[in-house]
Amino acid sequence: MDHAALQHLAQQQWWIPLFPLVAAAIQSLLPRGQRKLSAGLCIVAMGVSCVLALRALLATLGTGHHEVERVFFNFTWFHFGTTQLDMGLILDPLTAAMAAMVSFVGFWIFVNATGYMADDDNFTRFFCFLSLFAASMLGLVISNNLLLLFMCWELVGLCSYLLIGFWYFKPAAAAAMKKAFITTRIGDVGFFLGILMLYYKTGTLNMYTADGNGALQQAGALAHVAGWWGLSAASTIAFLLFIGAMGKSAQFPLHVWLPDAMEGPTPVSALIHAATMVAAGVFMVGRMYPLFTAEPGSWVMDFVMWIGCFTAVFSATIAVAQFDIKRVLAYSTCSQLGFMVMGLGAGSLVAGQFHLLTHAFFKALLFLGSGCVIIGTHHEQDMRKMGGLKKYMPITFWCYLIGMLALSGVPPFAGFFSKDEILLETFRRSKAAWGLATFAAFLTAFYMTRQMFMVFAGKWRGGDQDHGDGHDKHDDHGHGHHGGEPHEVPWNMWLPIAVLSVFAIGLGFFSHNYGLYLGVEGGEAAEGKAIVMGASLTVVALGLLFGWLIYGRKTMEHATDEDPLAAMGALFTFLNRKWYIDEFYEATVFRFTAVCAVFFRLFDKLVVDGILHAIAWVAWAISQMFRWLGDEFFINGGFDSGCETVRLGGKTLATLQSGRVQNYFRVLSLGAAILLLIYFFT
Amino acid sequence: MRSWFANAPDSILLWVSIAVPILFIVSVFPGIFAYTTLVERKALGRIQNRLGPNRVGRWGILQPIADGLKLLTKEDIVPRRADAFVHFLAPVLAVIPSVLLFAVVPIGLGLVPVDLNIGILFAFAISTASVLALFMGGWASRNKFSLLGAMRAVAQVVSYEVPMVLSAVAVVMAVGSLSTLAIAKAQSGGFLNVTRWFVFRPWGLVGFVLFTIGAMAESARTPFDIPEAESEIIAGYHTEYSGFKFALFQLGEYLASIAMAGITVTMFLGGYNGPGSGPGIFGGLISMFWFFLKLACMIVLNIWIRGTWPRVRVDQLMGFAWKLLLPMAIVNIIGVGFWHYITIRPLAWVVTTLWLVIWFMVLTKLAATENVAPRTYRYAS
Amino acid sequence: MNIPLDHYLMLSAFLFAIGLCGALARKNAIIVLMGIEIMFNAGILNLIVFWHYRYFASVTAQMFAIFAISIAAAESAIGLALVIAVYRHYKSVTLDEMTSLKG
Amino acid sequence: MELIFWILSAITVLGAILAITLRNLIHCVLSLILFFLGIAGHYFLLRADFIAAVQILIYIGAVAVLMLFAIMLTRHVTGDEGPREVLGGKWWAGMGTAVIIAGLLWAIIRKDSLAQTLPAGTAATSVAEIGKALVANWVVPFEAMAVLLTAALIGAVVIALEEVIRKR
Repeated sequence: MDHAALQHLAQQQWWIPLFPLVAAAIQSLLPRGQRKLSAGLCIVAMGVSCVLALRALLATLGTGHHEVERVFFNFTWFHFGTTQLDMGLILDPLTAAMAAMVSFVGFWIFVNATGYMADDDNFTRFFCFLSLFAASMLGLVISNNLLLLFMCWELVGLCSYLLIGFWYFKPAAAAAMKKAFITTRIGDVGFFLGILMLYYKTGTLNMYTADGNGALQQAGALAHVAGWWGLSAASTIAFLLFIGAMGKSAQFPLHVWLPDAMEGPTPVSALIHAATMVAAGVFMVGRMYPLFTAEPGSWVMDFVMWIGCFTAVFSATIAVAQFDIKRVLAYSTCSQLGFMVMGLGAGSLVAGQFHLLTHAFFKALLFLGSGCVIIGTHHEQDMRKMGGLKKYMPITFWCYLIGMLALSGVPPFAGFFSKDEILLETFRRSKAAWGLATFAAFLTAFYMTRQMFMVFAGKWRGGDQDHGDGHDKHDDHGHGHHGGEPHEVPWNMWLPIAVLSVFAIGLGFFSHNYGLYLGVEGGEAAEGKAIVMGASLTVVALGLLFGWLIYGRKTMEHATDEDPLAAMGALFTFLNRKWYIDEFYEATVFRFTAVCAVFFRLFDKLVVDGILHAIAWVAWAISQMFRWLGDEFFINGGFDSGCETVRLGGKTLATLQSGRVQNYFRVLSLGAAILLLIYFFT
Repeated sequence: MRSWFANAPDSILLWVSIAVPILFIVSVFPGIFAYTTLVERKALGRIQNRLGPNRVGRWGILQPIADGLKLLTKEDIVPRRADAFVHFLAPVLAVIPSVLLFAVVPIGLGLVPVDLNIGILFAFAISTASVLALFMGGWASRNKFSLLGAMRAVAQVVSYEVPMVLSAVAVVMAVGSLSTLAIAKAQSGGFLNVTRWFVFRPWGLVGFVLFTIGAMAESARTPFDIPEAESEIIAGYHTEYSGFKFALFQLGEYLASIAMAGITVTMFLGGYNGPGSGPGIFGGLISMFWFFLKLACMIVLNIWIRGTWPRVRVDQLMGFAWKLLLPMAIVNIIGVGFWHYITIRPLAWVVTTLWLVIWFMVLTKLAATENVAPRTYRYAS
Repeated sequence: MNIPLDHYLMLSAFLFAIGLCGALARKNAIIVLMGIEIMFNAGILNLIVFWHYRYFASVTAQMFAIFAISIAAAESAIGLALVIAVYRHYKSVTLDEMTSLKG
Repeated sequence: MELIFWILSAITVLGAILAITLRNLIHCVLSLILFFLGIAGHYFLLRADFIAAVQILIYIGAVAVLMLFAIMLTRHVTGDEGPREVLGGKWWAGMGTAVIIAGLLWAIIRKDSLAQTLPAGTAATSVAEIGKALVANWVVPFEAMAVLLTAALIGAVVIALEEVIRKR
């Protein structure tokens, strides 16, 4: 495709988010009974978006040049006095691939959701939010302007808030929605600071402009401008932006919201974990990559890598000890996001972004699969009460198996290639990080095997009585009948996972092409390739083996059985309670706030009130003293009135806080008058 | 004649140019008011199958004068505990805004007392002020029914003000000016000076209907006369008025109604435009003829509606304004936008008409109140 | 028209002072709100006066006046709603009787 | 013209003074309307026609009516027994401050060289210009105002409704 045609296509990019957006707008007005219309509208809109995104993808694929074809279209949004605010759309390989992925995966998630939510009363509301969610993510992907990106970013946050708390009548869901919103908001502060600083330093929020003065085009120049903390401006901005990405993509200190987000309906989890919310952070880092790499040798890249690495290992360990089927997947998402971030930090845009794409497919597959399992077992989420589902749900089983193998990194599934690429890049950058990441890969294989055996192998344990463990968070909406035989799900639920599993198998083979497509040279250096590949193959094999040894040879008999790993004792509890991170926050941040509150209350009570009371008390004490010392008959009256005067003084002081609006106003205007006097006589 | 004017000193010209319109307004429109009452009584009589006034003069033609004399000579009663000053002020203030309204009504080609560049806005601003007179009258009488009537009047006028102004916005958008003269001018031309009247546009028709309803409600005419509903609150805010003060209230109300009719004519019915209107003395006279003819038609329309429609309930009144008229006025504004931006006329016709019709159907369906329980008649069943 | 600028400024200063006096000295909440409205109006009058005498070609002052009037309208709506709410609670609109925040 | 200015000023000041001194609240509001009218007249005199119309429309048509309603809703409907004590306890503070501010403003006006400025050009700003400015360069404040008014509308309703909801 020639440049002019691409340019035209870039101008038309806004159609992609428009369709889901319009669908959401229409659905917000639909009556609750219009379930078919609502779902149909949503799916059709998403399908159209998907077609458009694929067309853009094909167009960028067809360029065939070796250098990156990047077209953008900027326009003025509005004037603000003398300054103006711009908006921009972009079409480059990064955007095109991402938009195609989001719309495609989103489309199938929507299809699956029609089955998952079939019994819910608020079906139309759900699809309205879902559509808006997809629209804002697509808007984020196509924006060539940080302001637009930030707006869509916040919209994504809002939609996740609404969807996580979709069953807001459940206290856990209501808490989770708030947690997600507030935690990501902490990161957003950093992001916003980064945007402000970028605007301050470059004077524009457009990433690329035709005259070469876009924010990212100036990254090289920014590397020579001083920033904060001894960094260059570029690195400082990159650091601040990365804080935003940490919140959104659930990196270590700010990861706490992601597992709790499981309180939302499962399609939402799939959407959040695969295509939209968490992808936004990694995508943003990828989009802003020139800023990250502008200053060679700054610690920001190392910081990014180590955060990613730590998150990868840390969440993988937690995932080992969870019993909730979705929670295992949630921590695995955290871990995989850690891999992506680590890849980006290690200096490879291609590795991080490619893993984002492949991961989106198989994680969506896994989540939708777990949704199928949950529906098939009548809203059961505790893996201990499953088992033997292979017999009852064969299609789900095979698709889930593919997803699991892809996530574990078994060749030739997609996860193997993308993860391997990340490990290779990390190996070049830091051997220690590589070692940890390989350990995380081992854990990944292990906990996925564990999950497979617990859910699909052995015999059906759902008939057992509840054992009140506290882990079972049933969805007690709709028909909450437990204990029936599991059954296969309807076609609109298994078809999406079947389609996605095709991609989970095949997508990995394009890793090399993707690198070329993004216009990044290299990736062919053989140094360490054999070691890395050998190591990762070994650990994956080990992971599968251990998984089989511990969970496969002898499957659980009863839902009340101890987990074999529980033999590890305190360590297992430690992992099961997620390293006590929530408790840690509870003990530090919340406690700190509470202590502050108590302190200030005491301050108010002791110091402010105390001074007044002290005045009165001293006066009272003095008067008492004199009463004892002096002759009550002679000087009683005099001292009484003296005390009275002092007490009145205290009272007078208290009346400053009279609670009368007008008194405050009077003082205010008196102050104004004094200011005027000063102005007038000087 | 002309040369005499030309030679006259400037100050005299100034005063004459100020005095003539004022004299015209003060003399002609109260006359129209007087005979409107007569026509109204006659027409209502005809509708109710009776004769109406026919004793004073031939066909009762002197009836208004007799009425005026009667009211002038009647005893002026002020309730003992009333707020005498406000009680006195209210009827006076009721007339002033109504007269001021005529300042921006063009009664012929170029014949407008003041060509303000904010003409329409001025009209709305002034007409809002009239509600204060009603309120003052109701409050100062120190009578429950007066006060209730006043409160009803205020609520009603404030509610109907909104759709009325918004339906006028459509016209203002189409013309691009707030001046009444410019609005009238924009409707000249076309076949026989008729086809470009705004009422012959889809949005104009909707605007006309909305505006007429709003104007009727604003001057508290039946079917929107709940502020003075006899069966409920005696006579509303003018329960305690008699004699000439009562006459002033009536005068103000009718003048406002006539002025609003004049503005309706100007905005939607082509103003002074009609076959034969144009520049020059003759064309100007014809233009005046058309204006007053249309004004008469609007007045008759008002009377006709009054004679044939039952009074609405309070909740119906408010629901009608906020649920149907207001959204319809907003939809109409968007319709004008379509009209403006679609340059292919037939397409614009189709799109605008469809837009308005569809929304009208949707809104009428949404605004329908079906949850009102059927009325029970305790002693009549 | 040859009225000096300072006539207008003095007028608006007077009005401002009158409004301030009303807002400070009267006990009735509604009158206090009225006093505030008077002060608002005095300020807006200043905007228009300076526009007329100094920046006649610019549209900025009128913009400010429009926005100030809108804000004043919003403020009085909220204020009066508060007065009504307070009245429901205390059965009074006398400001001196509302001393819940007394320290 | 000067005569008109003096008449208008007298009306305005009179209205303002009456508005804050009368005992009867309704009379206060009526005087306030007089004051608003005077201000609108000043705007006409200063050739800000649009602002004058807006002043009448908003202040007299909306704010004053709102105040009348507020008075009606916060008193016994027909009985208008005046407040027992018109002035607040610290009335002298208010008076003193107001007088100081008035004097100072006066002095500042005398001090600055504003006295002999003559009116500027004659071309009035047309309504069309104002409209265009509102939706072009001033669109952000305009939209912000829209949001503010909506928020105020909802807020006012919520505040005034609160007790009713609680009773249910």
